[in-house]
Amino acid sequence: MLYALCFLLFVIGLYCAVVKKNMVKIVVGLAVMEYAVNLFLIMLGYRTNGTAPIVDRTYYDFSTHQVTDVFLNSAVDPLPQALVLTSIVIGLGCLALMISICIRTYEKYGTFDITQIRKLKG
Amino acid sequence: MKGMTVIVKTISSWVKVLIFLFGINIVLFGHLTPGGGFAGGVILASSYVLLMLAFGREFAEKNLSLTAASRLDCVGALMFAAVALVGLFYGAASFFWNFIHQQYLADKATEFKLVSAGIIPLCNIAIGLKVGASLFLVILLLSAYRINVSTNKKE
Amino acid sequence: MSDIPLVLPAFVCIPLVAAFLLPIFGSFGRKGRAAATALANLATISLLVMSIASINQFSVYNVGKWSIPLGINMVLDGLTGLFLITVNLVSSAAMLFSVRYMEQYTAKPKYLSLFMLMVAGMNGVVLTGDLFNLFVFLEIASIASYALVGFGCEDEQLEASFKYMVLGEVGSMFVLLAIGLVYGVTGALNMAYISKAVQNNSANVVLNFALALFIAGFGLKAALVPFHSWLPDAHSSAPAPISAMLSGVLIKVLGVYALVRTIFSIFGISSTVGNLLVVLGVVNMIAGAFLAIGQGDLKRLLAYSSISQVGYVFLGIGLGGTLLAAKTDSVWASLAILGGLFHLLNHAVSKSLLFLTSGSVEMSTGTRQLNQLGGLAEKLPLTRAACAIASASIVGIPPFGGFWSKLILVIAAIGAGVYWAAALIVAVSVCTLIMYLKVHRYVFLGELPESQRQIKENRGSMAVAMICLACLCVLIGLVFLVPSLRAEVLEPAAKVLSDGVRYADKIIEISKDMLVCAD
Amino acid sequence: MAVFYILLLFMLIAAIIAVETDDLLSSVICVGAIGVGGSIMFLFLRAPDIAITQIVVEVLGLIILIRATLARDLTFISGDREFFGLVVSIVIVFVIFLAGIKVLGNLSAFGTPVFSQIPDAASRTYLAEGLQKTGAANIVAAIILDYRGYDTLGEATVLFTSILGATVMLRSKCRKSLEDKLQ
Repeated sequence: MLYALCFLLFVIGLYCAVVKKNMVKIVVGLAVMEYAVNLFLIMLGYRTNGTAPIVDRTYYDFSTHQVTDVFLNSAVDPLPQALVLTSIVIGLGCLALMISICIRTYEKYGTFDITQIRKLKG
Repeated sequence: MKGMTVIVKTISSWVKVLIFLFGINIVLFGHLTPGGGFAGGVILASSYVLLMLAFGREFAEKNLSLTAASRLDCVGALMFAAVALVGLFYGAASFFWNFIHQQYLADKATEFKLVSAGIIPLCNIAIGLKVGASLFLVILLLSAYRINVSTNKKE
Repeated sequence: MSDIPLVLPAFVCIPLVAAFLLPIFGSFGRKGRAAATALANLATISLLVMSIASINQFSVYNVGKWSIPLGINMVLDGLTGLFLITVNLVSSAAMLFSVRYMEQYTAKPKYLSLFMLMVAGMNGVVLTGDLFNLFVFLEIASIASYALVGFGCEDEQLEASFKYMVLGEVGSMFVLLAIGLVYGVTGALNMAYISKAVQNNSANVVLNFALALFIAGFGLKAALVPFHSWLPDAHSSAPAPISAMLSGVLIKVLGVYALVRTIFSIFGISSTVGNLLVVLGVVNMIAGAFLAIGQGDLKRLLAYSSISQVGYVFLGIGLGGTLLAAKTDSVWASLAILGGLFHLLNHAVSKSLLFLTSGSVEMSTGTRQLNQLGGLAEKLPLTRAACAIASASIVGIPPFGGFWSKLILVIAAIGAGVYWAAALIVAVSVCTLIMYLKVHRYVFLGELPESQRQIKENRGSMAVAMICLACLCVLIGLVFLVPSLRAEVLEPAAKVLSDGVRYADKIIEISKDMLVCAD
Repeated sequence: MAVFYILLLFMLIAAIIAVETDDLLSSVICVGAIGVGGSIMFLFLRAPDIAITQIVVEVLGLIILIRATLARDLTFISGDREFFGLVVSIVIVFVIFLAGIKVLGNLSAFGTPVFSQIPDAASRTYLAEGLQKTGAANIVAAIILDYRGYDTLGEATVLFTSILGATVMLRSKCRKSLEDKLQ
């Protein structure tokens, strides 16, 4: 059910990106899609009543140099978190580039409405 | 429009230092606590953004000019690539090999110390530098960009 | 075997380091800019040399000495070798061309840096053996290309760039969601391990949905027909060397390679997917050809022609895949795949040459509208010769490369008993012939407009780049005709695809061996 | 469990407002709300690294987005695309939604990650050996900078690329004028 709600968020973003005709709205739609995918990835790794994948002194056995079983059986999946960290930064980069293209286009055409930005024909 | 009121300027000149130190802290302890190069770098950039908002763009540019920020961006990226490449050439090992940890620290009990994770803190510093410089650069650019629609539309 | 693995990270590192250095060089005045240009050319040429050296090699490289599934691995196999040589060939020619062509724009070091980043992204995509890593490098190459399409900051370029970026990002989000779904089912990100896990639960609907998302996402990047609307805008608006890169290699690496690798090596080809590829290929071929004939803009015509030619590649690979899935005629299957891949190589060379000639025409005359051009045959003899060779190759006139690849496709189609496909290939070739005759008729023959009496041929680096690619167009037929070259370049690539999911066994076995050696 | 539903509903409502409002500034601020909601959600999902990164990236992203809407004579918008295209797009989006909902039920249930069911999953090894093999107590840092450091190089490069792209896009003069060329 939570996955479905998360997917609904993705679909709202997709809807916004394909249907709206304002450039900033399209960017907003892509940003929403990005959030939804990130959230989905993190949710995949969640364990009920889990702990963060950061080794604490209480989870570490200094005599054997091993992490304790408690940690192993309660930590959430660290791999999706690493992936999301990457994808958040990619999203920020895309946002910056897209906004600069928008601003530049606004300067040229005087509008954000993509139906009026039609110098190229289909 | 040369920045905001005196109150804002005074407070932000103090807060700026705190934010900057906090960013450095996040970057340096990224391998032990939550955070890391990216989060820390963004915080470093936001301390400059605060400066820019409170004192005006010219003042911020005096501290870190566009060219300098752009070069810092490249240097940070190069540093990161260099750390990766040193692993490649260090004893004919492998690209991105954590050579410091594997060679020197693996047998010593350095858990939870600052100098513990080999190249990871170095990478964090490089990324922090790179991210901070580049995000400051893009915000500076976006604020510096003046849109002159009117001249363009009346053709 | 011993020195080749060291080369693998260099394919990504050299362009990356060059890209990080170039803006620094560029901020040091005129001499710095000259040094930057030299550095960029040096980088692309050394990459070309390395890619030639690495052909028909097989090696696996574990980044950071972590064996897979822990770390990321780079895989060099036949398919990768073919794509590496295609990418680096076209990129070194386009880089040479841009030395002079990009003089008309400001901020050249930044252009060079973005160009190197695009090359690094594409090399990373073809080399990686990890699905998420593929996504990251796909983003590098795409973002660099979004910025490069809008490099001139003119109205059309910005509009095309925005359109391209929105559709490209939607595609990327699909790919990322699909990677998440695959991870959610298999718990792995390495292609070999995913492939293993997929074999074990092949009936899982989540995986089928992920495959559909992959096809949609990579299809957006490859401009398959329902998603093609960005391509003509982006490819015609970009600066000419960038159009050459986009049409020549970017859609092939980000679209064709990623899709083919996902379908064949990870999910395993099934007859449904094979038929889907054939249908997409056929629709692309026909729609691209008919849309191209009606165009009045030189570069737009070339862009639509790219859609049509990518259709050939998909037709060949899809036909081979269908046959493989039916497990009947593996000879015809591998021949069809070989034809598709060879056509990809041919199209990369000749289409990038055509875009370079269009850049030369545009730079000399200042326009690319067909009805404003004419009679350039005597003014631009070199451009005209290059254009004629490239068009002949794309259309499929005997001595040139394109003829051989189309011939293989036709033979494979007839051998497999799919006669309509053979007929279609010939018919679309006739359409292609018509559109390139139109180009020649309007651009090079006829009356020279009064305003263009003064124009001169572009010399220097632009001419050298065009001559090199034109020679290649002529000689590339040899890759097929000389058996030893064919066995070096094309057959290993086709074999990777016909091996399909056995890729996974091979990779896992090799990394186990490496683990033993390391211990 | 309930907290996840509340946060997701909050994000969904913010997303709907962001998509449907006519005022660009409110739309952008709603994106900020989604980001903050997501950040809190990451915190509850035991991903503090992501939460920190998300919130700081959110702040900067919001500044960038607001920059695009400020000082405009035309921040109000109206209408969607033409009717036929609208219907087709909505149908496609709806089909994707239905397919996704049907498919997502087959994933393993929320709260039981896939790596806990697969014996040789990489994530187990990361958790068990990460600290010993890399020396980083933060396993996420160990993954992004050591095990999968190559990804992070790519990620830093993506940021480099897009910032370079933004500087290229925002440069004041793009084509050299005739005098520049003659020099």
